[in-house]
Amino acid sequence: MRWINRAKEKGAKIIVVDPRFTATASKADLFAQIRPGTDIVYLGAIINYILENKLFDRNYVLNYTNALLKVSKDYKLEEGLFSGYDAKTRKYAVVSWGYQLGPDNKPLKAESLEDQDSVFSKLKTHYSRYTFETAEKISGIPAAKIKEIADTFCKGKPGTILYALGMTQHTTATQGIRAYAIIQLLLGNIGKAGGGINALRGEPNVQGSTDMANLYNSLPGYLPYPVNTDKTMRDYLVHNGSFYEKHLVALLKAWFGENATKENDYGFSYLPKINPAVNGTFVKLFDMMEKGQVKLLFNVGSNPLVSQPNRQRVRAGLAKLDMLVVSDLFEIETAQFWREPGVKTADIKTEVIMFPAAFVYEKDGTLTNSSRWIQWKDAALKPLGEAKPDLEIVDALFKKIRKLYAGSTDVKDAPILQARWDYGEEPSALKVLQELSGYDEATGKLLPTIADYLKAPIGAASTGCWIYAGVTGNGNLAARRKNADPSGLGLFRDWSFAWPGNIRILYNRASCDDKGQPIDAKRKLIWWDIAKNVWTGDDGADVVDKTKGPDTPEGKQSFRMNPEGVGRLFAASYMSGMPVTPPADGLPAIGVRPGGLCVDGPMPEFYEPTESPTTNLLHPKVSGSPVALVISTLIGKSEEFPYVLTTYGVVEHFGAGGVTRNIPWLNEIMPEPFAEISKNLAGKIGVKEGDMVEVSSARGKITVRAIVTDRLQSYKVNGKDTETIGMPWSWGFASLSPGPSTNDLTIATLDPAGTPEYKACLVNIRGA
Amino acid sequence: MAINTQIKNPAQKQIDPNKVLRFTKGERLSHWVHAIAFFVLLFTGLGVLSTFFQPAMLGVGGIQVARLIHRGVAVVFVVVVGLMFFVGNPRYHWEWLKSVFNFTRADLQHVTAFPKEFFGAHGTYPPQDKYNGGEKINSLITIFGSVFITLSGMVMWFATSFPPGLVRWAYPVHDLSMIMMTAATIGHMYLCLLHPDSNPALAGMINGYVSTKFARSHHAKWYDRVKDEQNNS
Amino acid sequence: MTRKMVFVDTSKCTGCKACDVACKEWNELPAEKTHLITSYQTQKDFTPKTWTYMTFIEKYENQKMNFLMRKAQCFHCAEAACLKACSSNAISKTDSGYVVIDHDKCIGCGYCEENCPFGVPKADQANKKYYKCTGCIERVENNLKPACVHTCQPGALEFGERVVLLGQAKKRLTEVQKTNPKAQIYGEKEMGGTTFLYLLLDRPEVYGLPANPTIPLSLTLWKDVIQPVGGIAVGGAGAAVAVGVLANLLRGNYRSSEDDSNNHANS
Amino acid sequence: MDVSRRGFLKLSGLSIAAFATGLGFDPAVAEAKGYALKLEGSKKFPSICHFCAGGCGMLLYVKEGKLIHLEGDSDHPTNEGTLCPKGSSLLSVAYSPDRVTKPRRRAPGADHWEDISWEEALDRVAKKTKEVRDASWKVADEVVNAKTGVTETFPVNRTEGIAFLGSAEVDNEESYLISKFCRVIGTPYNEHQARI
Repeated sequence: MRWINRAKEKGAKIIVVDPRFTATASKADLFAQIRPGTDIVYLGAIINYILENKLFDRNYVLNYTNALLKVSKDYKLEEGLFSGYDAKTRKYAVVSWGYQLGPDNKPLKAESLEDQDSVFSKLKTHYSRYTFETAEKISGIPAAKIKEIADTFCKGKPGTILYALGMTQHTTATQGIRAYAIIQLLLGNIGKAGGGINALRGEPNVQGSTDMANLYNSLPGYLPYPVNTDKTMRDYLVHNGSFYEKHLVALLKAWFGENATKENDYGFSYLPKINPAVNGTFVKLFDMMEKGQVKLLFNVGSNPLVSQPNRQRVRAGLAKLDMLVVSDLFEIETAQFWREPGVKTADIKTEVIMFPAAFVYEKDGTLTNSSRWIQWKDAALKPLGEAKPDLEIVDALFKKIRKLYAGSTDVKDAPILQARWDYGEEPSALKVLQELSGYDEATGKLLPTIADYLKAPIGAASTGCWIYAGVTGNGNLAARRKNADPSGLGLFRDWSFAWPGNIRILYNRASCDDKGQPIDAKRKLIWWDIAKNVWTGDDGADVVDKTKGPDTPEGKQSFRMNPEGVGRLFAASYMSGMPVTPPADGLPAIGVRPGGLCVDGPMPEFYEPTESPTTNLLHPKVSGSPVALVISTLIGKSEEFPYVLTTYGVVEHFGAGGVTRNIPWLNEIMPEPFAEISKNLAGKIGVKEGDMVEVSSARGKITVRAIVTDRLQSYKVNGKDTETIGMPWSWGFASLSPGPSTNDLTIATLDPAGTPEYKACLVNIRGA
Repeated sequence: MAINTQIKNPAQKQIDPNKVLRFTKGERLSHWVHAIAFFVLLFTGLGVLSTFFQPAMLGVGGIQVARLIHRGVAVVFVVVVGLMFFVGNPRYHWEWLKSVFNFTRADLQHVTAFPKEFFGAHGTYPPQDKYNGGEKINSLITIFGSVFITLSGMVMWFATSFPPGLVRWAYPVHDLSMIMMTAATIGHMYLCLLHPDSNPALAGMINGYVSTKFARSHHAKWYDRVKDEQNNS
Repeated sequence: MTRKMVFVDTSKCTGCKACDVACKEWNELPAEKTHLITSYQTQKDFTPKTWTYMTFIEKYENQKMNFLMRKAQCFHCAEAACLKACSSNAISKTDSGYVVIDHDKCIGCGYCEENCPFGVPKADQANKKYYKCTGCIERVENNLKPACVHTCQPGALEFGERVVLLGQAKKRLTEVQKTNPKAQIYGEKEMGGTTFLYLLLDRPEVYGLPANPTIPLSLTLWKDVIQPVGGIAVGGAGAAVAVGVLANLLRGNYRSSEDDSNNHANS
Repeated sequence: MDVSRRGFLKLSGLSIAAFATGLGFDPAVAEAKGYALKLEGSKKFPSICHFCAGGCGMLLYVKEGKLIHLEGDSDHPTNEGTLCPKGSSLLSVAYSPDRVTKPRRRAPGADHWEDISWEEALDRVAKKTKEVRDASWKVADEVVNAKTGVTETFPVNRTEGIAFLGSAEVDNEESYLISKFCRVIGTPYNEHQARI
């Protein structure tokens, strides 16, 4: 709010769209109460309005997006289903979502936006169904209000969008953000100071841990994860493009050192391969436990027994483990699931080991924030008692395991024995960070910058995470503390280090015109220095090559990480660099770079949440997302559970409350969970502020205090009166402030990326 | 022949003609309880009221002890004296009350003449009853002071049970009552201890009897009435 | 030190309660047991261990939600009723404008709490002493911002020279009044000008604040009339006694008191 | 009930005759007394807040090895010294009596924890890791070729029995080491909060 308030003082308009009137909403110029899970429909209406009224930035759309590229003739959307749908697997074959390719295997470009095959036309047709009136009927936001939002946002350029889990915890999670991206690309708000789409991410190092790929389907630096059919690195490159070769080899060098050689395919076979048919995402892992597949679970700094949707599944899964290993500061609910009130402790045969973890200020290391700033901090205190940093725990554990395998000649044990693992007797965080920063493998010296890494021949350099290359190349840049901001744009380039290559605003090439000069003189980020023939500026230039001018193909690319080099209004399936003639040796051809795919559609389409009080007005037959993965077995109907529940955090507590519920000061200012209901609903069920209410879903019920408020209003959906109930979810049975867990109620149903729909399910409520 | 106002059957007691019974045991008890309690309350109360007196509170074990004493003695101050109006032989208490509220012309004349008396000269006023005008005023100050200091004290003690506006007013009322009573007490003590003319009255509050001479000279109306009653019985 | 001021701009406050926590952290105050009272409010009043807390008022008018959040703490009045009421000179005012309680002197009489128009000071039942916001006087005297101001992330709290900040507050008011016509400054003149000065989005009564806070009449009457006049009265009585004794002495009454009384009675 | 300011001034005028009995009201103004700052003599450590991903700077004041105060880092461009309520409360984690300070073990079926040594804790986990890894080792997947319909065998080098949740709550170096640890021992099932 600090920066929002400041922007407001400088004349910015603040728009808040939320299922309830929040503290943030109280500072907004415009507030709209939305039915949870219907963002795409009102955003679609805004896209439609922009297109119909030509409010888009024409130059930007033409030059910096794929608006002109021609979409495959096979692409279709019928009755809510995109072409290529397989009802049996509930998955799409994405071939038809491609471009029409020319003989050079490059996409064909239309002459004008009006071309019927152009991305732009597809977009226009797609969203022509999204009128303000339809959006009102579905979302509950009055049509006039949506128009007001659209007008305000289109006028106030550059405009930025801040979002958090309210947008992503839906079965249409990715598509909601894609809708933002389309709006911002149309308005020319990406790559500019004051523009962009900003994820207000939740965890202290969620950016870093995503970069480090604590995710089953990626490797550090966003490298695609090898699948079972990738017998060799070449197979992997066929799937994923040659772009990743250098980075994967550098990673294998960091992991296996001199044991990763060209001869042994850089140890590619050491990597465990995933089965793409198996969904190994967070929520699904508990099914693997319940089915007896996973026997040993490590749980570091997370509290799934409180945080998982339909959390009864978590308890069932944990009880089937041989061993649960927990590392945390406090004795969180997950660590003591075996003594949750109501469970039969003696029947639970899971052995539990709990490691006392050191806290953030008790250890050296870096955290990466939402702006990709890698920030170093020194340990200020010794760990409390016998607590140890997780770095030491993992290090000690690995060394012990390696000892257990010492002397084994079994092929399966080779990765353990061959791994490069040398961070000292007592592991040093700096040494690990240096591994991320990257070495010249020949000399054993740190590579100074990411440019040096990129210049090095394949196999000559190592880095544990290529996007972090150079972070300690010239000293520990993450520890820099110069807070000067000469540009006045909040870049702070001498404060810590932003990946990649200390670029603060990504895609900043799009802030320049075709001559490479800043479009907005007040917000100059980078420019082409004609005299010196180089991209320069207040920010690091996000260009392919700093010496390639705006008149070169490389210098034109505003979105260099996309295979088209431009922003993608339509997320086409496309691999750049496919050779015109197939390789002479008969092997499959290798392209350069694939476009990022949204497996639930190339353009956002509105689908109702899995549990919804109504059917989809756009296509009643395909009401919910056709590719959502519904895990919960108990699904509620609106006749029995007529109200929409949306869940969220509170400012006073954090996540599953494992830390904050053990801080008395925070328990004092937010002592208990609650249910926020409208005065209408309160009157209907006969409760008043402060009364206890029982909220129930098909999966469970809990009793909490009611907050009866005008901040939630009844609204109409398809002409039917509807109510939203809001509940925070940060409580569990343990800690200094125990309380019922809202995730007893929520539904486990996932978007294709594995994000559960915490934000919308059906419930009933009565006085307790 | 002593005059006994207490015992209806005087024949049973030997009467000393040189003294007259002015205050019964009950009256004396309530006076002294009231007086001692007042001084304790004044002393401890001043400790709370003013930094000037705070060091003195060390004598009773500190200011918090003084506050406790203040409250404890306040109960004695109110309850014991109050009870005297109802237990034992309360007739004289009620007569005293009746008498002080019956402020006559003679009382007024006494009061007007009193300043002269006060400074050792001679004032002229008609014969006075058992309580002269000055005593009546002293009594009235005591009565009203006690009532107000009690009521305001209760409000202060149980401040949370009363609206803040009332509590705020209780402080000046309590303080004002104290000031009036203290001023009256100073005069009262002077008259009974240091004022040569009034000084003999002190005996009446100690053993109950005043000299017939004093009674005749200062409270002639009363003396005459008592004598009549005596003679008629 | 010159007069300081904390500007509490409720138009920027988001009710996050960080000020509450920072206050407790700096002043080493323990947490207390609470529950939700109304909206997101969990603390009803000041306590000896809660010197600042957040109040929440929801006012829904003409389909518009006014979600009013206000940080409550001692106002540090220029004309402080508590200071005036204090019986033991335990409360004093610094040049910088802070009203502080000296706990070595406080005897727990409670006059401060009852006379404060905002009911700020609260007694610790264990040691019978009164506690309230110190304004982080030791931070301020050492050129640091008060803990609450330091931590306020939406920028609703600002600390500085009173003359400067007051001007800024008025400028801000003009801006805020464009969207909130009822907005007003509270504390410029009230109680002689308070050190914690508010920009409120609605009338003070809506926030549960007195519209026109003053030193209670009872207190003025007590401290400025009754006590001095009473002092004169008691002193006068004492003086009269002294003169009386002297007069009697001069008249030789003590030597012949019996005769005098006889004479007198005869007169 | 209350008097206006003007009334107050008028009434104040009456107080000039205050009598020196100690009852008079003495308007005290504190003499500039030295306010000692508890931070004196402490060392400042900048750190990063451990709640959301904003990455606000914290400043820790450490005196004789003890954390005595924690506040926002005024030099930090993101938060300029400010902290939310959660960040403001982080001092209390340092010495919380509720922290786990020793490794502990809950035996199968037991209803209580027992403290164990680090050595024993790590040994137990390492042995269990080896046991589960060896028992659940998957050498190859069988995949049906979509074009030919033929079932082919592909080496996968994977343990099916171990999963690792973590973590967005630890430092990059730790996250990375967890990532590396999992893949080196053969488990791809490393997930964390970013997913949800």
